[in-house]
Amino acid sequence: MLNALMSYLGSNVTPGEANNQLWALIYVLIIFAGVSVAVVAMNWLERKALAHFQVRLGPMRVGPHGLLQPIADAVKLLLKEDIIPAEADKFVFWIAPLIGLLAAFTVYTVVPFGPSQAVSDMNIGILFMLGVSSLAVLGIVMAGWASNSHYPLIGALRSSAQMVSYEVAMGMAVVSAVLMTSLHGTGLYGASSLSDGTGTLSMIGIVQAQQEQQVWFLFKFFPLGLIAFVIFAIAMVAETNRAPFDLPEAESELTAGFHTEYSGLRWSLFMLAEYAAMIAVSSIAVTLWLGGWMRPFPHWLSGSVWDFIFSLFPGLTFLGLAAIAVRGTLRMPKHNYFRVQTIGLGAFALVLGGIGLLLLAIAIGARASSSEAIARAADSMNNIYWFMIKIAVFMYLFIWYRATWPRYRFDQLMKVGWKVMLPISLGVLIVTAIVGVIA
Amino acid sequence: MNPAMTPVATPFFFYLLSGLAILGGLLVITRRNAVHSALALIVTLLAVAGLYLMLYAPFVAGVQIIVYAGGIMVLFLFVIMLVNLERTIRERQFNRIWPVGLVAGCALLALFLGVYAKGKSLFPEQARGLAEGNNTQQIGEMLYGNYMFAFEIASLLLLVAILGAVIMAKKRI
Amino acid sequence: MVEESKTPATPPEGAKTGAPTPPSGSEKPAAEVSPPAQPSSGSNVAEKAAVLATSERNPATSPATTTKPPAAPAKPTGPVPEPWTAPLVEKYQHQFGSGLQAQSYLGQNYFIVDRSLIPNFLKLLRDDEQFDYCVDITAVHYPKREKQFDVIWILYSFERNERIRVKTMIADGETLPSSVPIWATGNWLEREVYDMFGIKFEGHPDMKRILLPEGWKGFPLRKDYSILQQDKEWVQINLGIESGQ
Amino acid sequence: MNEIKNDPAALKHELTNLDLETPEKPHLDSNELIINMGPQHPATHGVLRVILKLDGEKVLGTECVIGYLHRGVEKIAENRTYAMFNPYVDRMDYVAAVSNGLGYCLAVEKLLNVEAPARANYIRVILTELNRIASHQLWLGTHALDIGAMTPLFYTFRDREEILKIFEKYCGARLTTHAFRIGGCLYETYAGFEKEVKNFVQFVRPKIDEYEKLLTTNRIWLERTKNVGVISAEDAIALGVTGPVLRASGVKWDLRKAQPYSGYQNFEFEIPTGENGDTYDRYLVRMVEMRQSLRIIEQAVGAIPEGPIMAKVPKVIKPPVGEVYHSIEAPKGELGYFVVSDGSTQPYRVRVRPPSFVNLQALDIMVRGMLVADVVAVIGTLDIVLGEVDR
Repeated sequence: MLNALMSYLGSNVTPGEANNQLWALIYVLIIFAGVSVAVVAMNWLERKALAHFQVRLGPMRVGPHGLLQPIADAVKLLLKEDIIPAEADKFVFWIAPLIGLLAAFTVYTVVPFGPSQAVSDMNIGILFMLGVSSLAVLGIVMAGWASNSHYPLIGALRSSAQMVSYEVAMGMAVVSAVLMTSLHGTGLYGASSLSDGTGTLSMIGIVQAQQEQQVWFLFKFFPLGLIAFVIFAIAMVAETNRAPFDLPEAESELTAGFHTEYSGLRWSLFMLAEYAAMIAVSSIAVTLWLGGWMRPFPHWLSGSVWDFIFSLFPGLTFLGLAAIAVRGTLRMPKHNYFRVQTIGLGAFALVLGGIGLLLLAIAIGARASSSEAIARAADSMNNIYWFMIKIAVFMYLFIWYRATWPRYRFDQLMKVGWKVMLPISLGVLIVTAIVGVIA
Repeated sequence: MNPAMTPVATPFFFYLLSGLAILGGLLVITRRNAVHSALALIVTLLAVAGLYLMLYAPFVAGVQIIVYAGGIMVLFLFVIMLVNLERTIRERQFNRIWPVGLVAGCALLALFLGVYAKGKSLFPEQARGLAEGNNTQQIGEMLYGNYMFAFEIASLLLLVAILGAVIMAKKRI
Repeated sequence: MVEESKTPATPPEGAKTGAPTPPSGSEKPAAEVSPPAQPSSGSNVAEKAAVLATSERNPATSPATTTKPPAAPAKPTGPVPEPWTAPLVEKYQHQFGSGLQAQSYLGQNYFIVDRSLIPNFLKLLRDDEQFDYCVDITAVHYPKREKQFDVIWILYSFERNERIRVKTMIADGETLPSSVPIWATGNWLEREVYDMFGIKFEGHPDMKRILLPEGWKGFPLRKDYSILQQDKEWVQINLGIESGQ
Repeated sequence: MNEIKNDPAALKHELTNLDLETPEKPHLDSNELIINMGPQHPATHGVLRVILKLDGEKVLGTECVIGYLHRGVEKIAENRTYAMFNPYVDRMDYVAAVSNGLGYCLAVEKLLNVEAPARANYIRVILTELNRIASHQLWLGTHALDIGAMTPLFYTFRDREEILKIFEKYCGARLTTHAFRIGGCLYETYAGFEKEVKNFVQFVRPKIDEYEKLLTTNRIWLERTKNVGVISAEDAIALGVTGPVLRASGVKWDLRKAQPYSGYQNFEFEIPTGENGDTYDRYLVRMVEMRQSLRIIEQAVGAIPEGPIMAKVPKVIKPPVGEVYHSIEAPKGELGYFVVSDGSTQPYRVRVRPPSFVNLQALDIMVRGMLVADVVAVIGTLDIVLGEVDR
């Protein structure tokens, strides 16, 4: 057992490839825990950011600045009574959220946090991700059907129609990105001397292709990459029923859409699935267009000095967060009612500061000492950090959309999906192919 | 065979997946509730996708999941929900022709037994090359290489089908 | 036919919250200096006019009918509705003759019209006189009078920026032709008049109650419907509470 | 025996005028679907029940069932003295209580043939216009929320708070203010009233630009409001619709200009009108109205004359026998009072002509052929308050 554990440490291949089930299991557990923590953090961030958009404070009472609010919510949802409607279809009602969750979490087996930091590197990575994310529709449709009442059924039909139609546009955009992995073009764009290597569907392969070509696909074949990225960015918002496309849970018409009849833990499973799907879909976007775990400007500002500077970023971010927490503790009113909260926030600041220092130490250690272990640790730290920061940017976008946009009406939503997004994504696909071969 | 392709505890997974597939198939025909049978069908399809993976055809497995589980089954569920089931149940069931069904079933069974008895000799030798590494590429080359013409005709056929559906739906709106 | 014995002033019974029958005769303000022969309006109105006229001529006498001791000094007599003369009035005066009177009170002009003129007079006002906006249709209940209800149309013309009222008097149980074909806004307004007073309008697309529940018995805004009264039976059936309150 | 009756049979009975043969049990096959929106529904601004007859998403017909909030205000009026009835009036359109009070006081003053002094008129104009802005702000917040934009709600309610503070300082109440009395105003303006109102005007003007920046050129807002709930000028006049809804259909008519009351003639302000009477035009008209109200307030606050704030009105109000109809331009439309007096201390009959009640009647025409999501948007744009609809 132990040597299986240690033997893998040296290899720079994903556990799946190295056929090491133990490490694959460990990775799966890490990802499960990581995504759940991310969902909790996302829940808090969404409420706080939305509040500050809307000139209010957001949760302040549970824990310092509402930090314990997500935990309080989770406990509340666990304790809440789990009602199953009278003539509901028990079995389907029970399995629907599980399918939603299954679809949301299996996507993470292929998400490349780093060259070797992924559960397994399937050579059909992106295809697998799209396939599994299309399973989520089944969960929603079944939830709507099992609740056995008008509103959830209409909500379910609407959201599944929406997801199916935006999946098409999403697929086209993804294909145009995959095309870029192999086609380098010869004339105007074809700067690199790489031969027309065979493209790849595997996520890690795609990022490595971007590394080799020293360009993010966002900027490759200039306008095309950008257009495909924009199409994907809009489609992914519609895919997860968020912000301007959150019609199925439009409070004002259909009460709460397909999960009206759910309550308690079952309802929280749906919420978990929604947030997990959001993170999964933005990780696809990051991998395909924003160069996955690559640090920004790897080739313009190349060289070990720049590498070192960029490797300080993780530490500095955590120290920045710690500074914000410290400022929060200092500004906490002196009344002894707030004493517990100040202590709590102070401890949280310490933890953040500790992590920051640790990451700084790793970065400096990798620079100074030449021991291979620390260098690998620094590398994986950087990779994971840059990947997470890019996903964080997408998460913030999701919240920003929710604060500013009103909601699309259902027919407009479908019109945009079929009459605007699909033609453009088809066009981008065709032009990318042509440009790749000729230009 | 490069190490990456050493099968992963195949016998256990094989029996598990095929068992699931058979169980799902049985459930499809025995369940009274249409949605339950649709669910069972999804389980079967996913089990078959698992089998493809074990045959080192990940691309086919991926397509199986997308096309069947993600696409067609959603259609099935849509139809089951939108079509008013109470009325269909009241309509006349024409299952008095079960003897014909039985005969067809036995013929199929005989075919399977025949194949099982003959064993490997039925299949041409070279088909068994394992295509793990570049399964996607191989399919791509074949599909767009020497079977290009057939592929185009199939897509034309699909186009006709879609147009037919739209016209039928259009008439009513 | 005009003079009629003075109706005995009804003593104000019991607590104020009791049935609020109006303390003195109906307030019909149609007191002209020389009461023209009112063919249709009830005798009570004329009697009212006579009483006011007398009190007008010699303000010194205390307000006539209330039996309360005349504690308050003789109130300076309020404004009195004068006849309203305008080209519009002339035109219809000779066209409808006795069935129509035009008066103005405090600068607000109104017609008092016989019940028979109703549908086409209003149509005339809308088509020829551009009174294209029917502000309101309402009613007032005078239990003492022989023709108990005043039904009032308040009309407004955008071009002439002028507002007039058309009033007609109908007895209890009589119906009126609906003015929905003339102004679409009449639909809900007439439904409310029916809901509150029980005056039905023929030709109304959907003559049923609008504010009160469907099976409610009784018309609240009639004077004989006390403020605490409720349709106990409906309440028991639908809300299942025994007491009215 | 008293379970809530929403089984289809009762529903069918109720839908007599929708001329539909309701299927024995409404279920989800291809033909029509009857959906009950309300009376308890987040988007119906109070207890309004709209029965929607749908073909899929398209609305074929609607029927409004109202009366859930009917308190019999007109019956109460006949059992209260003139002054005692004043606070009841605020409870009708609780969002624009000051305008209700103004309308009632003006009607009774006309009956008494009494004119409020100049100072009282100026105070009345300032408070009524502040109330108009508050009412429009509340409308914008809830209307945008119905269509999905969450943020304007918090902006508008934060700014509306300033107005409510001024009301509270002036007459002690924020919402149902009972600020005016028959004959003028009871309370003198508190010290610093003019300064605070001036500060408010400076504070709110850029805020209105903020709302506009958020919504006016917002693509999805345009898509959800353009050509939604269209009503032509002729239909609007025929249906007796008044206020911003009528002006958005192109009819340039505002009672403050057409028949000025309580001193409106000595302020200049424009009347905004729209062209095609859709939800977007109504939104634009109300935004311009807010700015015009600010202009009026600025002019009024600068020139409040000295002098008494209460006309000579007897302690016990006993108007002479007679009947009077007087109406004002409330934020929602023409709010009229038809007061009949029989010479006693209690009104013989008070008829209130509520703008929301009449405007709501236009819902059916505006929504036919639209989708369910638009019904919500149109109810929002009509700016109805159920307290006033049911009285």
